[in-house]
Amino acid sequence: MNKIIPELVRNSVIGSIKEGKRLDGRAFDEYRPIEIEIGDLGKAEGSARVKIGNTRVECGVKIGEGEPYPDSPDEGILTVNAELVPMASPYFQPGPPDERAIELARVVDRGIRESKSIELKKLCITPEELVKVVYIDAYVLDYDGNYIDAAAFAAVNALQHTEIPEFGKLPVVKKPISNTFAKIGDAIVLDPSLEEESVMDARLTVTIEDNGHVCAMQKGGSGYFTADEIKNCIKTAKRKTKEIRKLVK
Amino acid sequence: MNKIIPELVRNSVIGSIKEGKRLDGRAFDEYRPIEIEIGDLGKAEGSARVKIGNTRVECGVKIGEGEPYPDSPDEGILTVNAELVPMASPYFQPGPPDERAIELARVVDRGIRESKSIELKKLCITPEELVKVVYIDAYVLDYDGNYIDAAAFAAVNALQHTEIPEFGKLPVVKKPISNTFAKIGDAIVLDPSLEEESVMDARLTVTIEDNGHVCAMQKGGSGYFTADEIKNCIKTAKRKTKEIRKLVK
Amino acid sequence: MNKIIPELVRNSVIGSIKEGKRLDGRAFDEYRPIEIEIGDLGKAEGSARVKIGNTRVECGVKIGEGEPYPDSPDEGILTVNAELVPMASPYFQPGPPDERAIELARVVDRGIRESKSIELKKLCITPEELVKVVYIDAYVLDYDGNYIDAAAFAAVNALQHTEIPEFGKLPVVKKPISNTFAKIGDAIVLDPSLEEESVMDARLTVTIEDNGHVCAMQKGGSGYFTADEIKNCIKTAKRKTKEIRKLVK
Amino acid sequence: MGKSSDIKLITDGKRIDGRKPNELRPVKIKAGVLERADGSAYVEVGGTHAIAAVYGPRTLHPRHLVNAQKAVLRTKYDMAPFSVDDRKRPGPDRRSIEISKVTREALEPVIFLEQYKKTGIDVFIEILQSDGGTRVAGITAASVALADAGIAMRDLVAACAAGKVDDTVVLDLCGKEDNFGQADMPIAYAPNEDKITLLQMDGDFTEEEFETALKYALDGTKRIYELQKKALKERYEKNE
Amino acid sequence: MGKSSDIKLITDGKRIDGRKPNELRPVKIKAGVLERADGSAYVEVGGTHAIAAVYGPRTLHPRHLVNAQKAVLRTKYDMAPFSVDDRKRPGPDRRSIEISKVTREALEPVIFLEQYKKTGIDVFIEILQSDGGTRVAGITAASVALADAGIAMRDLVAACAAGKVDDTVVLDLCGKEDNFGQADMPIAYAPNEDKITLLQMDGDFTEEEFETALKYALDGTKRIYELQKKALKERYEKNE
Amino acid sequence: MGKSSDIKLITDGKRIDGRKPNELRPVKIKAGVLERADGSAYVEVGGTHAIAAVYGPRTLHPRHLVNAQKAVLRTKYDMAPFSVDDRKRPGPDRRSIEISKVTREALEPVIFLEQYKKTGIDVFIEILQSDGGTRVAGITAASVALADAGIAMRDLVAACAAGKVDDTVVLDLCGKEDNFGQADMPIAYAPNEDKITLLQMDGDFTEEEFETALKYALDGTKRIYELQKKALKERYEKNE
Repeated sequence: MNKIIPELVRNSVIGSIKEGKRLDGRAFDEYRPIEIEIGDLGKAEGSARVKIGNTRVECGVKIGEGEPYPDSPDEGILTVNAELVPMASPYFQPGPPDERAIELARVVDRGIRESKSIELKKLCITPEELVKVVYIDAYVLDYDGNYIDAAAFAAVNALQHTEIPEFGKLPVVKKPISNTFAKIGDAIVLDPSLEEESVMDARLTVTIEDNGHVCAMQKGGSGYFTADEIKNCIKTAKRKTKEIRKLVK
Repeated sequence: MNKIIPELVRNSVIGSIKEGKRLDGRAFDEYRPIEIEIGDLGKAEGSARVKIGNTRVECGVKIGEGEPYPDSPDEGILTVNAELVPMASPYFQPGPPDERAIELARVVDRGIRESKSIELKKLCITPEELVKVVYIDAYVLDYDGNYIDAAAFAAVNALQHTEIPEFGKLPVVKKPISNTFAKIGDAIVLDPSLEEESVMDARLTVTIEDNGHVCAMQKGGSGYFTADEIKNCIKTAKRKTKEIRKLVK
Repeated sequence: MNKIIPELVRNSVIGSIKEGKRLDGRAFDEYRPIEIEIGDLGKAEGSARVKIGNTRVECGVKIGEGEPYPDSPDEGILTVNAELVPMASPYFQPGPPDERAIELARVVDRGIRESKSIELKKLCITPEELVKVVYIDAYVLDYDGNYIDAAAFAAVNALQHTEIPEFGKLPVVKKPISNTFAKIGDAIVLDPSLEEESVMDARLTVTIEDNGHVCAMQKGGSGYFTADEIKNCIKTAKRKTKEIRKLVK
Repeated sequence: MGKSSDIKLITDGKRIDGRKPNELRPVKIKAGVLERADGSAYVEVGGTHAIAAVYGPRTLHPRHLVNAQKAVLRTKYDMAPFSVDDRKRPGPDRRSIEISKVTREALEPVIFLEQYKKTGIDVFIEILQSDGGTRVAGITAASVALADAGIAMRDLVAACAAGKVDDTVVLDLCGKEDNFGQADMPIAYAPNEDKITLLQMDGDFTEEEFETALKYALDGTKRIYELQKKALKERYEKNE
Repeated sequence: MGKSSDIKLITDGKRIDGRKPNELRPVKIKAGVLERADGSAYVEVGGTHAIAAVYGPRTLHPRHLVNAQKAVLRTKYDMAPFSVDDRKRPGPDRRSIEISKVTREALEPVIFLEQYKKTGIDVFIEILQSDGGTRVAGITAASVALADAGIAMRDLVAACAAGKVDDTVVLDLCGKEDNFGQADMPIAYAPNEDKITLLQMDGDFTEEEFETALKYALDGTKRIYELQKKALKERYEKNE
Repeated sequence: MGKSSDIKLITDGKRIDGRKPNELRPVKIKAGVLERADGSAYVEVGGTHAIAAVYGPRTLHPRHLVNAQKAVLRTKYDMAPFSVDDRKRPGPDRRSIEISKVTREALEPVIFLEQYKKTGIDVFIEILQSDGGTRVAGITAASVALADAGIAMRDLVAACAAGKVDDTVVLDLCGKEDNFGQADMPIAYAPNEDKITLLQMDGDFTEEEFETALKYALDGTKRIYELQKKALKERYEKNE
């Protein structure tokens, strides 16, 4: 009944990685299968479901209106929220977003915001008074490792298909792709599974823009990276991103 | 010191009901004595105290002003809140309203709202801009069973006597009466006492309008009802409501 | 590691007081050394650091704008907040202000407000619409007894040096001085140390205006005072206040 | 109920989406849709999409909630922010707290809680899209998810609503009918046990209208019940 | 204190409600007004209506609060939303948290807490109508409720305020005097023990004004004390 | 990052505060600045002022957090309301919750947590004034405070940021550079252990720019590391 990772599995993961193999047979820089389903525009102005392996995220985009921030009076507002809903994992609890969910939201936010993915100036209705507000909500419904990339990718896909009533398509010009690595011992693997996350020392997310530039990074976990490890992750991310970006629907 | 219902009392209640009798001698469709005291309009624009047996509810009506809801721009706003204050029972805890208090507020709200008891259109000052807001707060101060009917009846009485300064009488045109039944074994009793509630399988509240129509219902508790039981409750409620409505001050 | 007051120290404090002496050698009506440092007006419009013995409070004044209260449409708004930050003591917990922090804020607030220290009418920009808001935030960073006087004194000092951009000096005309006494057995001592607070029966704060009038008082703690004790505290406070007020920078 | 409006909800005996009064919207039910949960189900009723997951029986925290006589059932109903017209702020509001309560009370009568003493059973319901009848879709999904989790049950609970629009009693109100109609009555029913485990109602019913609505609703739940059983059968066949 | 205003609060030596400076408003005290609580009392001081209830000594949750040497007293002061001019949002605000604290500290000195080791005693105060002096009315009620609950006490605590309006020291300020006056000083006092257990003050007092106000307040509490004892006597007689 | 603006941040190779690209602002570090805490430190980096305090190893509450294998490190980063241009509401917001998390993860790799089984170590960081780089100043201070508290550590962690303004890679962004620049990358580094324990980045970096920025940042942390050691040395000398 209980799916908490047993010690045995943890040891297998580590042993396998030491021998240069992942338990599920993937190469160190290989993603699990990725499925994308674009929402049929029910109540959300845009939505997408992304599965990476068994990890599943539903992302909905809602458009509202509001007053712009004083320091960007002619720009629309972007708001990203993420929920690790308790149905997704026995490790998630009901209640307001905890530090993990907040970190997730902020990492997804930075990828979209820093790549200037959305042309926020086009969302200004009346400067200093009224602008469009883009709410991105990522719901992690099933958690089997690497919710960051699943949520970020769901957001990118949902934004591509967001239609604002009496306004038109949301002006989206970039597809920032987040790539999350786990460091296990001396090895670094892309797209960690739940079992791999349970034994990883540290985590690194590298978000790459369409032009190959880095637009966001985030280290997580109680371990560390060396400078060379980070440089290698960036190189791998730049390479993998090209494949992943093609999957955007 | 501790008034938690002992097992012995619970067995007596059940045994007695099986023999067709209630511990306090009431008929199955009989209310406990009902006392109503109309507030003297101190700070509240309207208020009433209702006691059903030893259960006591103070209900105050305050009138404020605010922006109307976008989907009813020419109507005043009705807001019902209920508090199961910790002085009323060792079972009530300090803190924000729990699911019981929220259910209570929402059941009272539905009776008043769905019977169109208050003519909300008359509370519009400037459409889309400013309307009167009717705040109904029901405080359960002493809990001896059936706070729903006590709170609903206190609200109906308080509304009857609500005067808005520089405006006149609150336009109240209906007196919805809530009737709460408890199912204990195969029997169904009206206005359950605390002892009866402690052994009941399920609860049904039926709110009846002045014209005898049903305007709200709510099943509660871990048990169930059959279709025939519900139909009988409605018939009883329609009958009893006529008596109770006459008590409105 | 743990600096919780041991029983031995508590007994020493009490024994010493009985013999007419304080553990640190002070007279009963003597403050510990007081240090004041005026902030260099970084982000805060005014700020001061006050140390009374080892108790340290940072107080910052921020100026904002907002709508005036309906019952004082031509006056600026004064808001005092205090935080007993967990770095200051093992007794302070993270989280929203508890009853001690709220009491502290309200006692500091009353001293400033009731002495009419700030000329709030001069902070009105447009009556009924826009006024200056004075936010005083007192952060207790190191707690070694008597945070009330330290916070109140830090606020008085910070206000003296508050400059509002494009407006000028904050109009401050009074320096209310708070004097906190601890009752230990039959003795009453001024400016209690942490050790003295740990054994005190009750606490009395007397805030004295520039003209020698009392503008605020607050009794705290599970003990009591007699009428004569309170009268004596006021006399002492009036006398000591003259010294303390001279220290204001 | 009943924002007054000029919207005509019944024309020539047909409802705004073309249905007859006693007709359900298209219903899809799928069991076992999540990997992590012990049991799960997805339910679509027209434009209303609900997903339910079950964890348990499992150790219950905090410990003071433990009941030595039976399992403690906990339910959480939640609407995704993007499931409604105007974005809903995440987190429980008064409505969802009430619905979580009545949902729990709709499921308790059919679970053999006494078989799982001292444990907790958690039911989580997420509404991904809302077009009327979300609480009943959630209960229908939760019931299948409980069965999918292997929790012993007396019967499945099927749920749907009946109501009144344009003075006509109708089954399974869609969002517009809910907003502009005259009455709404969600019902949960365990057909084999003949137990009505959820009943709420708001609006305006004569006694006769109520009885018709109750008949419609019980009839509707029976049709949903068959789809629940079919979904579980498909799930078991797939697992073999 | 002291919204500046043109309101004249004293005319020809009489206050706005006709009282002399050293006069209390009409005071009613009744013990034993609630069925469920272990002890209760109702207090009216003019337009201020307070009700207090006591539970305990009883088992204390959570357990880490338990004190092996004495009972833990907890107090909660609350104003009903309809007790004030502008509806108050339910739930504790900063003012009521402070009042709950000073109320607890006003009652602790007279309760034999050491007789009820490891237990909790809970005092709940609800202000049903507010016209000045709600905290002192609440303390007066709480003290009677504690006695009604049979809690062992050294003495009753009686509470009332003195203050200053139009440069005159007065007893027991009503709401208007509180809003437009110059000083307010709530006091709680145990007359037999000669203990001042609550003292707060805000406004402007010379040392002499303070001493007059203190005299007025102590005098007022003694009158209230007699009414407290009378209420308890009536309660016991009724119970016999 | 990158509010678009006409502000020129680099003129003739000099930054707005006159620094060269690879230059730190003036840094002051002092260990042992608080009496009550077990360890403490104060750090000034230009106009950014941070103070850190450490309590522990100590008993951990609530008990269910206790780890039998090692100490539990808890960190709380907080900005004083008066530390920023527009007053910040007290209490944690999403930003400070994230920073508290990455701060903890920046310190964990260098503490011998396994030497303090079943205990808690609490690190509190207060930002008293903010002018860019508050999280790195906080980590630098926390690391010194941990050493001051006598917590066994593999190495000190020093932290600073590098970024990009006006297409130039720069070290240690001040507030204006942070607001109007093109990239910001806070780094925490344990030089003796060669461990990068914090890395965040937002903005726009080519791979080459990233590598330059990383070099700058690691270089900056090494200079700060020397000042941390100096501060601890002064502290120990003073204590002797």
